[in-house]
Amino acid sequence: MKTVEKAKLDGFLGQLAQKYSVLVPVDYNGLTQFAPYSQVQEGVSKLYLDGNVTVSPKTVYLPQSEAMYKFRAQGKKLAIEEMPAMDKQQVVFGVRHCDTKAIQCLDKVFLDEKFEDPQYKEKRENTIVFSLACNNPKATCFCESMGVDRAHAEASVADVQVYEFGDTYGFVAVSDKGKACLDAVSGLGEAADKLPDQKPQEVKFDPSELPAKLKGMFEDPIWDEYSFKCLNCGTCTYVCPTCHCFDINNKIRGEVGMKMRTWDSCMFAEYTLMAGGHQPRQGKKERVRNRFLHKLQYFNEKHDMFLCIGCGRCVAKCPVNLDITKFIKQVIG
Amino acid sequence: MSNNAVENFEPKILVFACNWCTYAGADLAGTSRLQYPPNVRVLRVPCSCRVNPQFVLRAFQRGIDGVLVAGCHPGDCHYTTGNYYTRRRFLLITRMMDYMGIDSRRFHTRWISGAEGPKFQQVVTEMINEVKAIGPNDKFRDDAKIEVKAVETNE
Amino acid sequence: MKTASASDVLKINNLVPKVGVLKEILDETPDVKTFRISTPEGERPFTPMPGQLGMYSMPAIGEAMFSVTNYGEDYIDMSIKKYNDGVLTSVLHGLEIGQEVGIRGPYGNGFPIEQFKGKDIVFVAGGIGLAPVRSLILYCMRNREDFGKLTIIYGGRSKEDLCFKDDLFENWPKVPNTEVFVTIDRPQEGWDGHVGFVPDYVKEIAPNAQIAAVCGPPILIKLTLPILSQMGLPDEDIITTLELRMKCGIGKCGRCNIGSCYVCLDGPVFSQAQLNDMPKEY
Amino acid sequence: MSNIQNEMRAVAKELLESGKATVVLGWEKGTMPYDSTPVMIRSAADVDKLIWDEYCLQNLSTYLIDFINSEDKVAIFAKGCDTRAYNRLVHDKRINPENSIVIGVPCSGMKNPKVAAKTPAGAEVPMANACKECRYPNPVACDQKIGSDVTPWCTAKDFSDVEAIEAMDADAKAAFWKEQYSKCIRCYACRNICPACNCTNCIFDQSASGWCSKDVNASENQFYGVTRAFHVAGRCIECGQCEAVCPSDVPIMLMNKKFIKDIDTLFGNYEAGLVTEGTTPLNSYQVADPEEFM
Repeated sequence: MKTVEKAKLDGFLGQLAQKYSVLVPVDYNGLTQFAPYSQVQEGVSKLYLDGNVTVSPKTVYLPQSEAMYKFRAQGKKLAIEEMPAMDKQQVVFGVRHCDTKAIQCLDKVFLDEKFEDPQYKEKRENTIVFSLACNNPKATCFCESMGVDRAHAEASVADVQVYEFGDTYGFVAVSDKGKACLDAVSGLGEAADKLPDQKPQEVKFDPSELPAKLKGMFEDPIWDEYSFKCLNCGTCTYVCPTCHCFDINNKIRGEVGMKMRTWDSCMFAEYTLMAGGHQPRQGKKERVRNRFLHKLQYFNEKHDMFLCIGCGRCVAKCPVNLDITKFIKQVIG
Repeated sequence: MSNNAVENFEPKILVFACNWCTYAGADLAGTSRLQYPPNVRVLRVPCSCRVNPQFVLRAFQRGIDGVLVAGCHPGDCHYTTGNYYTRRRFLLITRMMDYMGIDSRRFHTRWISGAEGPKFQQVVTEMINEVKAIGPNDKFRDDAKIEVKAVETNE
Repeated sequence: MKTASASDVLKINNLVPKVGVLKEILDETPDVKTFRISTPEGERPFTPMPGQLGMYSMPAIGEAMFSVTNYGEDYIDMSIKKYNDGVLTSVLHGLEIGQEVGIRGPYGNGFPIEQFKGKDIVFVAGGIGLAPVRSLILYCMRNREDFGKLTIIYGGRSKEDLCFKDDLFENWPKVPNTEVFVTIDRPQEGWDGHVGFVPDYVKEIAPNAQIAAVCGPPILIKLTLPILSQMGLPDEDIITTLELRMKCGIGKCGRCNIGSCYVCLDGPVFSQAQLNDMPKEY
Repeated sequence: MSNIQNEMRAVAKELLESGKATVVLGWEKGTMPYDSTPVMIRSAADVDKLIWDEYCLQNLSTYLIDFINSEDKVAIFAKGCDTRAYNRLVHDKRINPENSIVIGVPCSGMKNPKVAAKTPAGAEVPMANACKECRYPNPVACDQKIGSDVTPWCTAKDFSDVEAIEAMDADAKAAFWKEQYSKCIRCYACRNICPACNCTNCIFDQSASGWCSKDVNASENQFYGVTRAFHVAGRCIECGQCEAVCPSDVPIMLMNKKFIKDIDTLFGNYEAGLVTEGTTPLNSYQVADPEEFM
């Protein structure tokens, strides 16, 4: 295991930043998210490693607004230009284990054999993930119940495993990309491989029966009970690391324009509203039901894994405390 | 921005003109051969009250340097009272613009009747000069620049 | 500079359309036009299976899914109904020959051809719903020996609203072992054919078929499916199509799901048996 | 506090058992100690779920919108600000006063759950921002009341935070708002919780109209923020729920309060949500309004 003293982390990240675009978790005026390390160097944001960030690292692969292609529509002519390729590999430092699992969920969708998403794939392949194990889970965390290994990050996503010990960080390369990246940094210490002490999580349950149980519950009164207080805002979906629904929009400037892929939320009326006015999911009940079932049943039927990884963001950030863990526990019984 | 760029700066001014008065006033300015700089784009609205504050914000967002909302004098509204609502609304938006850091001298509301061709000329000219002196608007802008290669058209 | 061979495996970005050119525009009815689209090089943009979809766009206006009703050596045909409050369809109807548009596809599952083979088929369609069904009818006619008797039952609001009149009255009746029944909703001067709604007409004709393909307005589908069941068709062999709001067309953007199915990816063609298993949320 | 809680349960029980109400909306304890969350009670057996503590921040009046065409008779518990919200909604004809019963609860100010989430257990948690400036802790209108009125701790509107922004120079103001609105993730929680944002069809749900872009950047976000503030100008009841639910901590009330301040200065002091009829400042006028536009 390679080591870096916490006090020298800036130097470590600085070295990486010379070769890669480095993204780190930051506190930007009270909002925690992933941002370029240059923001920290310039003092715009503060490095934030005390807990997981509010806006998950899905932004690295699926930004809230992303240009898909540009076009020029002039008279009868149409030209379409694809966006330029990434010019540099990037390093994402401090992705928590739950979020690496979330990226694995996104892979199922965007790296689907039939229709691969090249923009997503390009970012996935040119990103080196430093995944940081959590020693002190929050009261809202339930990742262990959702199948996240708290000792080892999701191997298909993480390139370097990071552990926190007292005043040092320990690094273990997991992939070749990660090893090459670590080898390029000088001044690292050496230590024997070990695991940090990790506090147990408070919320615990076994969700394995959930998909089967939920299959018969489409018309259950539980949906009225849970959905009544929902505001139909998009907070849960936007802070969720696995929610990946998007909308395709225009940005027009005269004869030229840009197609944008922007996050969308199944909580919004516009999401399913058809041009003729038909609305298949009328209100709170239908939308909450669709969201929960997508996470806990539908995705499972398609990909044999949950679309919820237990980060607890929606539990912590929901304006009305609509708690998915409470729902899960009630369904399991 | 260099001084030179500011000196050569030609502001874009958007005028929301009430159909019943200012639009006729602008027309009168034209038929009377009154000269004013070509920096204005006139958008005809049924009443100054039709101008939603969002129209103004959108204009600034998309690259306009100054906005003029012009309607009938108080008491002369074609719809009796529309311009009184306009007045309340734009007293607020002027202050909100200052609060947002956009120089409120970029935004004017004026009462210009159909007979006031010279007033239209004067207001527009003064406004262009004023905005020229302040310089281009760089606040609240959505700066997306989209560059796509030209296409050949037969038209 | 490309840093990894990321996109080399799959060079096509499925969300970025290709440029297509309108070669021909045919007026089918007062509010339906058929657009014949080629690539600027004069090639067929893609090769669809019957019932598959294409994403047709005017990039500055919008993008929507339409079924590909027919294709030829160097073109695909899409028939589109204009809706008065539909922004995109109104613009499309104003286009002229030579206009360049965006086109991507083919998407969706299409009709299960193998399942239709060797069987007597009844096709039931109303209004613009004939467009997807027509792709299947044409496929059956091109491979005539693979299929049994073809019964086509089609209805429109009036005789002007009947799509593909040449096919209905000239071409298809001449195909061996094929019957075409056409009806309009209300009596009309100059119309001596059948008058009445499609589901009733299906009941009246009671075609002897082993499999059915149904497409039309939701009310037509809703009323016709039980009639076909009563005629003894098993749920697996009653085939229909669904439609929901779509954006990406490739099962990623999320909104067109019914349970764990995405209409754009796993549909739009479903059998009655599949529909029975899905939540009623469409 | 516990007396009020007991009374709440007793009132709810009586209403449900007598059939005067079929539904009671109150608060129950949520996931964390600082979460008190809405609960819908339909059976007298469940009234013990109801709680009253220093985190019952959320306004329940807006849920009455869901019941506007319902056969249900709905009782809600309402603090001072919630009763103003109730009036606002009745004024906008978005709820049915005939099928609702408002049970007023005087409030001594709620604590700030966002601060509580970051504070170690046991430490003192400050009041929620809007509560600090509250002038109406007692219900302004209700069908019945529990507990006794408290003495308001503020008598005049406090615009010191707005004035602090006004005192900045233009560049600093623009930079401040750009910084704040670049945090917005456009989840629309502020809109959906707001009792004044009660339109059946919001312009920000119509992206095809071209009015709102789903593109998320500081400019578009601020366009959303200012537009929303304008739409609630003269109607905002200062409950501060928008700011309380914002996952990104955007100071939304600073926008709303600016309009309140200007309306007071220009058109005379106005208190939203005290009446259920008549005009609001932006749908009325005085011939003698200030004239700056000759």
